[in-house]
Amino acid sequence: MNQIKNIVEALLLSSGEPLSADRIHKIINSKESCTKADILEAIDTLKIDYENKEIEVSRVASGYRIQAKSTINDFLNIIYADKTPRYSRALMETLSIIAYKQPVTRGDIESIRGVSVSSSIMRTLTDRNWIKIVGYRDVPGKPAMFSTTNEFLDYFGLEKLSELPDLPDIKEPQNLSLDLEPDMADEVTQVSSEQLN
Amino acid sequence: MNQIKNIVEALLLSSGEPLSADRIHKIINSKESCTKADILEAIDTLKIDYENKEIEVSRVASGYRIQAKSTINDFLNIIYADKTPRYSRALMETLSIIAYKQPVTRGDIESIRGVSVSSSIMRTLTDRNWIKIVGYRDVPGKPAMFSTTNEFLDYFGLEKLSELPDLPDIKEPQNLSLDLEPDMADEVTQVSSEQLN
Amino acid sequence: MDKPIQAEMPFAIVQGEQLTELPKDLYIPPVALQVFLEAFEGPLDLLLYLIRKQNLDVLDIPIAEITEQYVDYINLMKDLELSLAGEYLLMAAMLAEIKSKMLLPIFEEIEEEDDPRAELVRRLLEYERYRSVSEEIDLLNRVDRDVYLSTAETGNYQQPDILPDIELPDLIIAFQEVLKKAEMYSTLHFMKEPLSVKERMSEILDKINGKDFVKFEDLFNLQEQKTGLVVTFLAILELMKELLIEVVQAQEFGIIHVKMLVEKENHEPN
Repeated sequence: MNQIKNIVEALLLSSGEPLSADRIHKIINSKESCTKADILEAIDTLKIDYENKEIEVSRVASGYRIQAKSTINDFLNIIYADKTPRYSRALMETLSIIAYKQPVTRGDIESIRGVSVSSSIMRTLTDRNWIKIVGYRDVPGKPAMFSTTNEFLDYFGLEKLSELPDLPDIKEPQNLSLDLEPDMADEVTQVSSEQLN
Repeated sequence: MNQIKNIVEALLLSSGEPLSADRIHKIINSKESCTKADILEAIDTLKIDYENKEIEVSRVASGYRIQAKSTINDFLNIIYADKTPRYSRALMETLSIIAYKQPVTRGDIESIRGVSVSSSIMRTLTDRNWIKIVGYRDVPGKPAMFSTTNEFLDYFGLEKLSELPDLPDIKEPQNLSLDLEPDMADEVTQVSSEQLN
Repeated sequence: MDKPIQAEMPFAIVQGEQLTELPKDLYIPPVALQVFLEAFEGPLDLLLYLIRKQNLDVLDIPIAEITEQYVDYINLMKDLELSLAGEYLLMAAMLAEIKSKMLLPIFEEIEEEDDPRAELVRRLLEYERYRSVSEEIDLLNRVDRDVYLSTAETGNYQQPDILPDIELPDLIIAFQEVLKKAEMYSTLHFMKEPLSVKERMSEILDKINGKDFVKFEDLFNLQEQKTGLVVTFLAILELMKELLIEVVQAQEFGIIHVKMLVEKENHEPN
């Protein structure tokens, strides 16, 4: 059992990407008979082992990974000084629209941002494997529809899309002084037509 | 002391590059007072800690790093086997044109696909021993003519080219014939030069 | 004519004095201003900045004021010869349109119509939602900035050189794709002859010769495939370029008419 824990640890450290419990099970089981429960137990034991250490097991969208605890970020910042990639506001806005409204076309993004989407931003997002084409919309020109990937969630340390910050509520332009009444009238009409159906 | 060992471990795991004892000492000493002897002792203790694990501390030219023991190499093979690369559509199309239309020049392939053929595709196919140069066409520039090889047939378990499946239900464009006669291939060249005019 | 003059918004205050236009003798390094102006992510972003800067309510934008300030910025960018994205000019036009609609006398019936600002407000609010959430996402713990992954080298492990596998059906599918594409090209090639632009130009000239005006849409034969329609359109453009015909539209969204610039009879000797 201890042996399985050690293999899981070594695999998580050397796989170069997060590994799900299923995947770890498949990999180890191909050589040494083990159950998925063994894998989950090994991961739990690792978590306990690491409690007093400066590393931790974290769970993200594509699986488990091992990372440094933020308590030693001050030291690591010295090593990584200035190597942190920066992303422009335009890129973050584009990425946010794709994340919350997926699947979206470039046209959708453009109509929200009010400016054309630069190809270099889409390429950066694709190269980083944060977005991918998931289909083509059935309208003239068959534009590609983009969604975010698990790697996107991994990068931001999330397990699923629902963990993203809440999108602020729409402040309804109904409050515009001029069209308060017609809107109320519309609502009444809708209700009555609904009742008819 | 235990704390220093844990920081050294986390730094070695997360630095992304080997760290010398001097460098580790400088980094940790910037926040927490310690001696270089403390660092060396921490590394020695880590080595003992890892004896039963599947990772080890190794010393390389630029310092210390943590690596997986070779005992888990079999598992790593499985992880990397899942990452089998795939050939691009451009390469597949190029190969199929050479297979069905051989012998062809790069110009022939370009005029059929409507885009230029990248040198890296031709190199990949040559490196894989799937295509070879079988001669030079007697036109200005003496372009090389490519054909598929016996290794190509072997790869697909075919004995001869005529065993390549016929393509049903596709209306044959007039300037593209499935015949493997060289004079037909010449026609392609003529078409492409017409298109240039 | 007397009319109240609206005070211009100063864009800078220097020693207590408000500046409403760039002093001619003041040298601002173009790079500095460029950085400032390029900080905007588009017309919506710039508008939100103008509105927020003055603590105005997005839901009740003083459109005249904002339009003026917006245009000031646009002009500033133009003065500095900064390349201006077309979207900025489009927004200026939209603001002007809203402004003119708001100036229309309000009759009872019109009062019940939508506020001309509604669409702009909707877009501003929608954009602001994503802009603000993108700032939150920017603050999430991310790899290489807030989270450092722990990895072990695979020092004595030689990653096998794996070559991609292909199956025979993959190869056949690829060639079918090639054939489909080639078929497309050959069709175009084939169409080129019967539908040459030159020929179509003569047909159009024949059609409008001797008539005052011909309706633009009458020049198209709807029985034709798309290629045919495109050829007709190209022919019309070519005729315009060669100054043989004139295309006029009397009013916005009105019928487009085509007229010969020089009557054939006058043009031809005898």
